[in-house]
Amino acid sequence: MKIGIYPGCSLTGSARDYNESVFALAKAFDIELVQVPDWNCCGATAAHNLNKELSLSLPARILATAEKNGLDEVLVPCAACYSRLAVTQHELKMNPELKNRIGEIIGMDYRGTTKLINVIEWIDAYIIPNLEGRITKPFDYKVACYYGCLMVRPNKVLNYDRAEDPQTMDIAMEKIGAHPLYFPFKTECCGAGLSVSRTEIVAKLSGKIIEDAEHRGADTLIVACPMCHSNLDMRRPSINKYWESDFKLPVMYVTQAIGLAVGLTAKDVGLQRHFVKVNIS
Amino acid sequence: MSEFEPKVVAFVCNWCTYAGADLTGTSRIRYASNVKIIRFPCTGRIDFMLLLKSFANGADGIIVSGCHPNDCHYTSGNFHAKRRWIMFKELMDFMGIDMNRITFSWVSAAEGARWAEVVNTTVARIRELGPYVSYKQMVNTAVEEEVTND
Amino acid sequence: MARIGVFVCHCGENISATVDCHKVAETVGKLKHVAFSTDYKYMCSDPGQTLIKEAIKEHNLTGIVVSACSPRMHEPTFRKAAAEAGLNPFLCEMANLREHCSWVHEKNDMTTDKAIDLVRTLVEKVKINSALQPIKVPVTKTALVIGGGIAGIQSALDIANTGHKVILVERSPSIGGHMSQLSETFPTLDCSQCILTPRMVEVAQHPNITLYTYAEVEGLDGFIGNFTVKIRKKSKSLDEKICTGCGLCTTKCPQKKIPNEFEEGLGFRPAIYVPFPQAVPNKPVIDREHCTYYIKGKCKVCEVVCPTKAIRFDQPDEVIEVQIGAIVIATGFDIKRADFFPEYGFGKYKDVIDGLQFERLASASGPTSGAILRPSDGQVPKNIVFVACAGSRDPAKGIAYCSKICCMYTAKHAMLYKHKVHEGKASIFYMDIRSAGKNYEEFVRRAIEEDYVNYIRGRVSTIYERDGKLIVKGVDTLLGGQPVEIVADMVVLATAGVANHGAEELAQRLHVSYDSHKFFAEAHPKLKPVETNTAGIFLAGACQNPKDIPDSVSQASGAAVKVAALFSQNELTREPLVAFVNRTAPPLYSTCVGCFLCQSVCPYQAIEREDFKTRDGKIIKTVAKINEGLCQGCGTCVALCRSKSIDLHGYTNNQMYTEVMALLNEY
Amino acid sequence: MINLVSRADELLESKAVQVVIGYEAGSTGKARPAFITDPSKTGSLIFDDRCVQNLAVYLTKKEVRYFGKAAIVATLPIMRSIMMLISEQQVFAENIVVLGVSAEGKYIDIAGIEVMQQYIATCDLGNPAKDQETLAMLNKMSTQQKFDFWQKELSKCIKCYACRQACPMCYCTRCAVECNQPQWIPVQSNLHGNTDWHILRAMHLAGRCISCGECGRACPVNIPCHLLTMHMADQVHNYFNVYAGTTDKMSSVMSTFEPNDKESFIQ
Repeated sequence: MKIGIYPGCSLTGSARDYNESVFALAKAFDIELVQVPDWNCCGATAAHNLNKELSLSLPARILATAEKNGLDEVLVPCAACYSRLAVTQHELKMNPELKNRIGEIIGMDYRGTTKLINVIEWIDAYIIPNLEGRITKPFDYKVACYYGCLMVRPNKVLNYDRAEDPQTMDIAMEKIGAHPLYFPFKTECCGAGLSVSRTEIVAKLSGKIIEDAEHRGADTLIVACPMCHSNLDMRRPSINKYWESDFKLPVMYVTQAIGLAVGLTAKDVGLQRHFVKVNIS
Repeated sequence: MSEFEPKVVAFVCNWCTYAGADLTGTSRIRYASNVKIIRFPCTGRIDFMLLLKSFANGADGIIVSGCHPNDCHYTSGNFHAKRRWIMFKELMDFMGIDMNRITFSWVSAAEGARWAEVVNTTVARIRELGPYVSYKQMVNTAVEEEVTND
Repeated sequence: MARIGVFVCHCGENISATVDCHKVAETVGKLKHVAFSTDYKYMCSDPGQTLIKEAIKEHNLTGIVVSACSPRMHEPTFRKAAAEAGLNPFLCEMANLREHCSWVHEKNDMTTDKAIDLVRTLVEKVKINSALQPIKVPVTKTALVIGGGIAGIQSALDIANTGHKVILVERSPSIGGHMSQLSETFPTLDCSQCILTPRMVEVAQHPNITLYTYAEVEGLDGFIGNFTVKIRKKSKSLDEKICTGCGLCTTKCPQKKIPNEFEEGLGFRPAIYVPFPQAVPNKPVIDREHCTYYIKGKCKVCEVVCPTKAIRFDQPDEVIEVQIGAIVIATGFDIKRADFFPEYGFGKYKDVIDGLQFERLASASGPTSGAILRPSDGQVPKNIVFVACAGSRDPAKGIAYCSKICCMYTAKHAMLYKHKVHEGKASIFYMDIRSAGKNYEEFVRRAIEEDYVNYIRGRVSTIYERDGKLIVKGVDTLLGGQPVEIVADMVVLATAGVANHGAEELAQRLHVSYDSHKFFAEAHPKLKPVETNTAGIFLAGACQNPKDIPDSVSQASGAAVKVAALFSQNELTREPLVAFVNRTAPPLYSTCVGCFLCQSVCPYQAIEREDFKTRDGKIIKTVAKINEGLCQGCGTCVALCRSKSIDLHGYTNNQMYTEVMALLNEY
Repeated sequence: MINLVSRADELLESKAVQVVIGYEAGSTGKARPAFITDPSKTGSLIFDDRCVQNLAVYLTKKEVRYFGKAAIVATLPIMRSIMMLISEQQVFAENIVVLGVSAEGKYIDIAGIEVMQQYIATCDLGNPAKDQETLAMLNKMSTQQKFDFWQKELSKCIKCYACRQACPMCYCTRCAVECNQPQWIPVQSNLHGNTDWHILRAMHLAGRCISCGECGRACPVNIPCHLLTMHMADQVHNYFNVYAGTTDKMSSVMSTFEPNDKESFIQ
């Protein structure tokens, strides 16, 4: 089984833990992940505010490269990259003129045939159906699944899950023995890109998410987006400072939780790289 | 030779464009007298063959006009007409018959001034294009052939 | 041999100022078959008309062309004059020399030439006009009203009071509709039941009204004045003639836990039930879906306790066919339920309710006897939030329109709450307050100024539960987009008004059009808001779009007048400008080959099938046939018909062709 | 071939049909239509590259109907013709058995209209590639060039109406061209009459042409008149995203509409 993967900048930098867990999980399930060769920046999150053509050309080049290399299906673990790629695919599909224009800009043949999947779709399609008999350590924890914004919106483009109340991650968690909590903050804003420029806003917004999850008795937050993870995990000291509290709730990637359930070690899935200590193994 | 005066036939529906042209009259807005109106109940009634007949019989230009979409007195006649004209135009373009000779428009019963404008721009355009010879030539050749055959 | 008369009108100087009328009359007079031609100052005047009439008689004219103003103005005048002189009115044509010629052109030879061309064209046309007879259609003077809500009730009563028979069909066990569920009504806060029930009783007792409850319209055939409707009377499992409506069965029925539709799920009812105490008719029906006997094969408690032995478990549905002349559709509307809103919890929070549920809570006859209590725990909510425009005006939810009634009923709800829970806090999130209506704005001001309802202009992004409270997150756009968070005990969503369930199927059965939201479509948005595109079928109330009670009642009365007008004559007379399918000698019968593409092009379902059969009944050929009662004469089928088998009286292929030829060719 | 023959055999033997319409080898080496009513003669049925004629045209012919229920050898264009004929109520589904032949010339079992519909849905419904190329070339010409091209072609027309006779969709008992009140189309085979006739034919086939190309093949003077109807088919798909002959439901493009049909020329 061979599937393309577009890592993007996060997975090679701040979200190495995510990257490690995705690859470890793939390996455990005999899936070969092939990097899109010579990949470039997806343009997130700045390009579409600056220059529309640029913001479409960057992802189009990635997609065209994947097409050229025969990668029919490409996994995009980073939610921001996924959003940019999917939006580009959608816009160019809807507007053939623009498609031709972008094709000229990137100087490549872009057809738009690549099937993009986010990490939850990937889990849904390739991991969950093959779970039987593989769970060595049921993930017996109360979890709050946090989807964020980029994976489910804009609903018109992605048409994935119920945008206001997504379920797929909760269902996946149930499959590995976890107890997903009723969690109304699952699609609330974490502060996203303001992480760099306005940390106090991130502290406020991400804090709310953590506070509610803790209040409901969660053992861990489950995420599938490097940006959400860094806001909830790396920014924890500033969150605690802003909220004058001491939130200890760990934040795990969905791939890490599944990895642990199927017997991978904490190190296999990169748990040691987290800022907030994860007392789950 | 006197200046070329285009012959323009207008096929209009009774409820919108005919009434709109009435309003042009009651508003005393002047327009070119080259156009002559034939009244139909609805644009849906207008047979494409009538357009061809007009060209064959010496029309230099044609106006086809009815109610705006959604305003049809019969609810959908103009929508059917629209499809018909889309296909007709495609065929004429494909056969090299000049569609600049025909103006398709929607003119409502309230658009008296617009009717004058549609007529005037059409007449001006046809004047510029000159007499429509292609179709007439075809008819003339036919007549000549018949004569020689006899 | 045609003998055509031409009458050129000067219209005072309106025409003669730019057109040389005398020259027109003279030139046209020389044309072949023109037996008489003259010009005159005012053709439409009495002497003018007399001139025409005398010429028709004197010259034995077979057709006339009155060359004057627009036919849209005076065609009826001159056709009537022709008829008075013994000439078939459809042998009179008008050339439009005023609006289309003299008023829009300069005075010169070209203008006069154009006038001549216009007259000449119609002379050629009128030569091949046929004498047409008006179409007469008999009228069955019984009306069908579909739907027994306030609109249907009003229409039925109004029609019945003009002395005509009415059949009122209602699909639920009682008439009354949504109005019977309401607690109080805006802007007067009078009790809904108090004003409605007398009307319901009047319907039941009216000698001209036949009421079929628990019945549905299954099919419709025919055309204006002559419909045949098929009505399915669902079995009530009960002999209504014997039942006294004592209600003993309903108290003894062991099945008691069926969500009560009338109470919007806030209460329960038994399997044999009367929907509400004031129901008309006040006799129970058995809900077979939930009745123990129908599910398990035994029980029959109701049969045992019934003092008159009225229960009939094996009673079948009955399908009846009735002849009617007109139909009023008054099937009402429905609302979106809370489970339509993912952001508000997909209906999973018990204390997030919709407007109709609130009506039942506030109603003195409701499940709480009028006390405002939380459905979850029966506590009085201290802090209540109303969300207006829940779904309405939200293209992302597929509902771009305004539901019209929510602004007013939300204000009413907040008021009712404040009147019952004096110390409570009521907030309303709204987009705009639309209170156009008599005393409506004053009503809203009262809610704000006298009952201290907290109006917040902004939308609610999400509602979630925490520690038994509902957290309502929204925005206050008047405070510069400041986020607002309210910890509420109860939330009422003013959900969008939508087409009633089954509206689309009914529209298809009745062959009337409906819009993209499945609301019934009116024939013209401004000038024919009560008519549908199908002649003889009218609309009343919220089946057309969400409406409040006064609007529904007004439209219902409007529809009733349309029906009464139709019933005021024994026969309908229609202009014979309708399509027809040609006939030829056997074995062809008609050049129509029966592809029936014309059927899909006809906006009026006027094209039917006609079979030609041998003597022993074998079908030789099936061709199209125009129903003259339905055809409106648009002629779209004529232009579509490939074999030229359909034609249109007044605008035949031959006439239109002749006009084109005459207009373009020299004379 | 075995399948086709044995199936035809079986149908005639069991009297499920009274005639099998297919192809047989003609005396000049071409394939010709065969109407087989005797089960012992089904062996003469052939199917190969020569079998291109659109046999559906016979389904509406009185002489063929006379036999009774028919089985018909059907390639994709024939199947689409049958769909059109059913949707226009000229042929009744219960009166016909389809002996399907795939693009590769293999027998395919078409057990009913739904199966046929599904099969058609899997096929490429555009014009044949060769014709599509010619269309593209013509479309590139200037208006005058196109006019000249067609005038030259149409001047050859002898008004024999073979194009009409060969077309399964031209089943009218009286064609509009025969209508003389009014005389829509000049009777003579001159340039004017010829042009009007071909315009009329193309308009009448708009949304109904299934791109079999039979009219062009039937033309004795080699006018590529199939390009006219194929161009219409192309444009119908372009504008309305519809291919003719994909459903047995009444669905003609010219007798239906969408309120948002796109055009750019109506002012």
